[in-house]
Amino acid sequence: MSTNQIPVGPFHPLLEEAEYFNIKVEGETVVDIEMDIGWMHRGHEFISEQKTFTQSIFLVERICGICSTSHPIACVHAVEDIDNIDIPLRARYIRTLIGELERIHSHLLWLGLAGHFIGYDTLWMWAWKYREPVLQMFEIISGNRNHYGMMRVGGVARDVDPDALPALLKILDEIDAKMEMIAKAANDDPVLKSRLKGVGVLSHRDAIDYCAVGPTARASGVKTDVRKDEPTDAYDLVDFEVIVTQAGDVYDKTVVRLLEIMESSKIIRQCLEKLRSVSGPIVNNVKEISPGEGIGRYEAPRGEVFHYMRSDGSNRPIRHKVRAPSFVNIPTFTASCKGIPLADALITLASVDPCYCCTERAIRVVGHAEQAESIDLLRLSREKTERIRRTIHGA
Amino acid sequence: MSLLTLFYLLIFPGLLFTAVLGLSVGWVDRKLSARFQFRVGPPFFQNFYDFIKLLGKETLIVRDSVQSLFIAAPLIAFAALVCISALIGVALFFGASFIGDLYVLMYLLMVYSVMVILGGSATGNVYSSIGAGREMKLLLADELAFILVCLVPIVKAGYEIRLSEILSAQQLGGAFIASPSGILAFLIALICIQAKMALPPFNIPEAETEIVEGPFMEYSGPPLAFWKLNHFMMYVFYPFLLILLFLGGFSAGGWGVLWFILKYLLIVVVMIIIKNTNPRVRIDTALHFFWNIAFPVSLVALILAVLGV
Amino acid sequence: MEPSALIYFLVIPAAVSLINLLLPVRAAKALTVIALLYLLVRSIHSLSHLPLLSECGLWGADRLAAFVLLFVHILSLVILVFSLKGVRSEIQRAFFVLYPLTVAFCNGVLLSQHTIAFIIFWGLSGLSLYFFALMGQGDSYSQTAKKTFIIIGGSDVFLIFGFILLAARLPVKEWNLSALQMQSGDPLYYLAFFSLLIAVLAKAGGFPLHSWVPDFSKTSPIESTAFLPSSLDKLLGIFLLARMMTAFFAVELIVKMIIISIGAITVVGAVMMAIMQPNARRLLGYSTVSQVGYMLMGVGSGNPIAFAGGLFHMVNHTLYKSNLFLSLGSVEKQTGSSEFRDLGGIAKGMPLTFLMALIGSLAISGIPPFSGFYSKWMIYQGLLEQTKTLPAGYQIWMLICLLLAIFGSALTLACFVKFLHAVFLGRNPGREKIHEAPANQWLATGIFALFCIVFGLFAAALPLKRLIIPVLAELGIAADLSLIGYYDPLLLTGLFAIVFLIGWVVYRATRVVRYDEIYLGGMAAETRFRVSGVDFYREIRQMPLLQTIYTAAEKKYCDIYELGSKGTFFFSGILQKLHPGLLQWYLFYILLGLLLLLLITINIGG
Amino acid sequence: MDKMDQFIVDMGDLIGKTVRKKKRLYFQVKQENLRQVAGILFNRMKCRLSTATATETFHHIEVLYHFSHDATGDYFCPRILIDDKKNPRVDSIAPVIKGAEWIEREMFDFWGIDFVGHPHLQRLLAKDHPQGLDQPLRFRRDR
Amino acid sequence: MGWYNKRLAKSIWVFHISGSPCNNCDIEILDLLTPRYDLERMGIKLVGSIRHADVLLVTGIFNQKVAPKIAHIYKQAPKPIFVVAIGTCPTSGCCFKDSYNITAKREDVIPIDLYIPGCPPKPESMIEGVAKLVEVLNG
Repeated sequence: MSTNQIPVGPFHPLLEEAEYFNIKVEGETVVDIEMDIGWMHRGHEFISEQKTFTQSIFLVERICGICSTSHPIACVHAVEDIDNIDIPLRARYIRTLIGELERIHSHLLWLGLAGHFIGYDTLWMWAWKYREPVLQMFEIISGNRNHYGMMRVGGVARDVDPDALPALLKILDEIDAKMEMIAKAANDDPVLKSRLKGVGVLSHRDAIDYCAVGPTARASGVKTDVRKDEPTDAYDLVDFEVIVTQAGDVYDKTVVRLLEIMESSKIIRQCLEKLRSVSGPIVNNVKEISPGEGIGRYEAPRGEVFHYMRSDGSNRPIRHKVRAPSFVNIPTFTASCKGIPLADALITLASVDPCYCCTERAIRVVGHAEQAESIDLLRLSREKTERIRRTIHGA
Repeated sequence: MSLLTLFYLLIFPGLLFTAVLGLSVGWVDRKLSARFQFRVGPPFFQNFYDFIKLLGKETLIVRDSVQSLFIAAPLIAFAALVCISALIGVALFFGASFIGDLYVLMYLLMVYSVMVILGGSATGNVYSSIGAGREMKLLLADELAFILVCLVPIVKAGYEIRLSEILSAQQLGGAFIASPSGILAFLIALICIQAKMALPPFNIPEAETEIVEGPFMEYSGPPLAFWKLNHFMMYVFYPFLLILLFLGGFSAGGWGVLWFILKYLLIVVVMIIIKNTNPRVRIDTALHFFWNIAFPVSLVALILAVLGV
Repeated sequence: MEPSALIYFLVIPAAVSLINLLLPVRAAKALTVIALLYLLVRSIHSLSHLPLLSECGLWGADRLAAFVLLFVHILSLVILVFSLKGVRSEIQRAFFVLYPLTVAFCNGVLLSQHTIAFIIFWGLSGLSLYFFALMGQGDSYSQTAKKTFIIIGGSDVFLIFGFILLAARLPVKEWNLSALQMQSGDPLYYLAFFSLLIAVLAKAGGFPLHSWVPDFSKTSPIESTAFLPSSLDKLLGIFLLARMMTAFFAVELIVKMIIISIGAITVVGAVMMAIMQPNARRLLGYSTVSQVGYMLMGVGSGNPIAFAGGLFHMVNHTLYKSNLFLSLGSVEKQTGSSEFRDLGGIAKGMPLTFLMALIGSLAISGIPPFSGFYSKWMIYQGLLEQTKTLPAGYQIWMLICLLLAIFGSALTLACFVKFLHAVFLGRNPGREKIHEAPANQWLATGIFALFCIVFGLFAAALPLKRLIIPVLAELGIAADLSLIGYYDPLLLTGLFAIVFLIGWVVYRATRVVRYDEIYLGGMAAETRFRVSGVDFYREIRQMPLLQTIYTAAEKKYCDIYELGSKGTFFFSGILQKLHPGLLQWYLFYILLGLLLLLLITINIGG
Repeated sequence: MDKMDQFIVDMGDLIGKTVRKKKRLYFQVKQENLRQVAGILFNRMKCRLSTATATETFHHIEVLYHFSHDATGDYFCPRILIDDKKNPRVDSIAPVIKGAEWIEREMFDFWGIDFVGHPHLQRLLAKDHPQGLDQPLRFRRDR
Repeated sequence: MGWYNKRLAKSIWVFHISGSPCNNCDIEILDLLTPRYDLERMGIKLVGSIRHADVLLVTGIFNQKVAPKIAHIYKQAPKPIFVVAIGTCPTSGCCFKDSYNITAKREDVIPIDLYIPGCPPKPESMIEGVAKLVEVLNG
């Protein structure tokens, strides 16, 4: 037996994003996996020092293009948590609507890519064909296919045009029919099943130990869903179920996602219905944020997005921490990839729907120091003056 | 070597015919696949454009590789495939063959795999090496069943290992596919060919999302053009071989030509359908399938053939 | 030629061996080369000037013997050229003493017409294996030597037994080999046949008596491996089998089928072991065993084409397998290892050796137009011819054997793809620059490679027409071997070359070359990213049924020697219990023995 | 008495100053008690470690752990204050919770906090970084 | 080369490099291949190995860790090779332009032939960009 090392990445067709895995194999059996991330790390420090709360929402939207509304939602939740700000009912429905639409588009995207990864291009094309109407709905609602710019502290930025509701419902009906077909096709295909069943199993214990979230955890029988655990927005007003399966293999992860699409469509339908009747403002004007700290979270398609904000009473946060779902899901590879063939390991890598853009965001919005006493401020300003003076004289 | 031989080799069933037909059928493949996926698909001349474009690109050679082997591998495979195509074509269209030509074919067909493996591993790339290993394992997997299904027509033709004998036996007693053993063998042969051409679900050696096109990943420019051409040429002679062994071959008179084209297209379309409705399997699944399922079935076909059923 | 002139084939090498004891090593090398060159010329000469067998007494040669004799000398000369440089200095003297002596013993086997002489030389040639094994390296070479000696020596007992049975059946007491004969239907027929077959299998390395070959290959000096188990022992073993099939016995169908089946099992079983080996020498050793299967199938089938194919394959095998062993020897002498995990990427440094090994590998895998394909093709063709005439049950049996044989060559290909990849291609595991082998070494492998090509391209015109068909004619099994309308390698190669040239011209006309390092998705091409080829076929090994078989094989359940030694311990345990130390027991044993002797005498006499 | 009150009572001396908000509980923990508290939260109360946040203030570097109690949606946030800003050191909780490995590695990477007892503490995002990002999220007075 | 460029314009094989984007452009690139836009009808194909590529599609701001790899991979591509930068990030740096981890000038890393701005650019504008490239190739 001799161990060989296979580099996967930074530019590998499996990974849309630049990532690097060093996979150690015997023959084709994976014995160990080393992960090296940071290729997508952008870091936002200097520009963020000038960002206000509103601007940071624009920023977090660009953490990741796929969950580009989960981060803003979690972010505004965090700000709202500082001051316990309430939002209007109509805004709550709109937020939920956008969030669930994103879930459908993200899960379909993953399904297609998973098909591509296991060499089933037809599945890829089909899934993405039916993803287009979702994007169309986004375009009708927000005017953009991907970055929607819908969130505001205290509500949403844009109203849904009441005239567009019938059109949206029609598209939704269309999607529903196709979803059932795809779910059936994916469920009934014996070859697909044989390729995915029992592959890359993440045990229940490992899912808890690695603190996995989202479909990755739910496929392993861990019932965790922010939408139910801490219902914000309209989630306590709509009826839906949390999908949990037990096996923890790639097939179960697929099933969880497929069923979640159905649930999401159910939620969207309810939201659209409510939007007909519920009227009123879409945003509460928030004047200022008092000092304090807040935690905001949201169930993104990949799992819990976590934002932590600390305010000192100015219009800028002094600390903004983001934890994306992939950040805790990716380490589970060490548990789920060992001892399986290379071909399986690679689909397992894709099965948590990893999003490295999220993982490596490291957004930290830093303003001034917390509880800075006057003496500190004085010192700081003196230091700054000194620095400027030095620069001038040095030049 | 007479002029006629050269004509056979270079023009009609050989080089020119195979290449042009192969690239065109390659278009059928791409177009049909696109239609399966609700897409429009490429224009008819796309494969020709691709080929010509690749000829004009730079050839990158890995500095530490065995360069001569790296360059020669696609050309040798090309030559071997043209020879195979000429052999099959001459037997199919002109009824000319020699004793034991099916053995020669079987072994020549291995040349393609050998060249894929040697060309790939000449570079020392890890992906190519893994791809080479997979190519060999896949060859081992399908070879066992493929030999058996090739023996079936031989047995049915009265233990004559000669393509023209197999043809004439079918012209006398009807196509072999009309018997139970024939139809079993034909089905297995179809799947074996899917594996031999490394089409999905058996595109394991060149799995793009796993090992980055495997043995072909280091190729660029003209050598890559030849690999692409090689791949498309296989679309020509494998169906021809199947027609020859099981479907009664070719007759020029009357509706014969049309009938032949129909048979050919039928096989190609079935292959494309299989290709587009299956995910890629793992190499151990492929081994399991061919050794534990296809092999016993084809053994049954052979026994039936010996018993005259 | 006078029959007595044949004695030179014995006397000269034996004398050279004695003189080599005293001479300085350089002179000994020179002397051996000259002597073998002379003998080669003589053996070529003897092809066309055979003495009439009827005139021969103790020494004689028919065409078969002369044919084998020729290749014995070709092989021993070329391998000697290889051995001129690079044999370890501490064993050099012993090597050059033993080398001509072994040639003498082999010649003795081929040329003796007297049964006792045959047996003696046969045994002596086995003994020289033991001495070569003792020159080995590694921690287990003495064990290997013991194992080899016991298996070969043990099979000699069967040889003697078989010959005694044969001789006992003669109406007149006669020890001349050519007189030995046995008809089917004889009560001792099977006993005699299979006794001799055991000797053949042990010598040639067929299943189930093969297990000494891989071990011998692993530890012994590589020149001796190329010299004995892969070439001379094959020649001798198959020579005896051919004699058995044509002269000693009138072979029954069922016996033929058994030999063919043993052949088929040997082909597939041994090569399945070969593809898993992590060591190049053991891989070649197992593949040597596997190739014996084809010869058994060819010669054992008795069909003229297959018989000719079997003989042809025997010759081809000795040529390309010696080539491969010697190429590996060159590699080993340059790099100091034969473990796959230490090798890789040395084709760049040793292009000539790589070319020879490539030709050898393609030939052994039966890739047309190299020599291995032609002989395999003949064997298959012959077997299929034979199948026509059989009843249905036998037909299926035969077809399955045929299937195993063809599949075996795909496995052989797999085996040598691994060999080529792991040794020559792939990536260098970070060792320093490797230099090409010395001229004598690649010259030797080159000669063998040339044989592979020539015997492939001109198979019908040269070896078959000149050498093998006359042999068959003399053995009296000649059929229509005109080979018209058969596969024509020359034409095929011509066509192939034309198309290749066209492709080459297109490539040359359009190419723009740039050199670059390996593309690994953006990572630098470090040497740690390599696939060593050790676990190339791990997936096959992990298949449910095969896994048990491999595990069993690795625990040596298939190794007759290990089984035997276990059995011996078992029986010696029983024997110990049978020694109670009481007089009446011993008296009883003596009585029992006498009774047995009496029975045997009565049976043979009657 | 709800879960949070119960928790405060149960912990007794182990925790320091507590701040309670709706569904959120922030409390200070002494360094030496961190592993024990984390163990209680993770193993006994079945909380999930969401993440941990490091923040630099003028006096301290503080590390705030976020434990989510999924059944009720409550958050338990132990806070560690590190006085030594030159060589910040904290006990690692990775031996207790596997999922904390990457979280701690990230803080090591960006803040230079040394997590004592971490199984393989190495840089996470800036591993093999050509410019070697040097704790970019710490205060840089010269920037 | 005019003759050859016309051939090239009919068969563009693209390789996709992501240099620290937010992922959106990459998704939209893949979207181009799927049924609604189907770039295969223009002979455009996504390939897995850089050795087969004619056009490199780059996205993102190229952080300092990935920039050397992008430069390396550009050298490994067979000439003639064209680079199309997609999105606002490679064009201007978008909202990340003051990050500590960004390469100041993308052109120093890899010579870019064509920019398609947008955050993310709509598929239609990407197709237009490709059409412009084809136009240039056709002369």
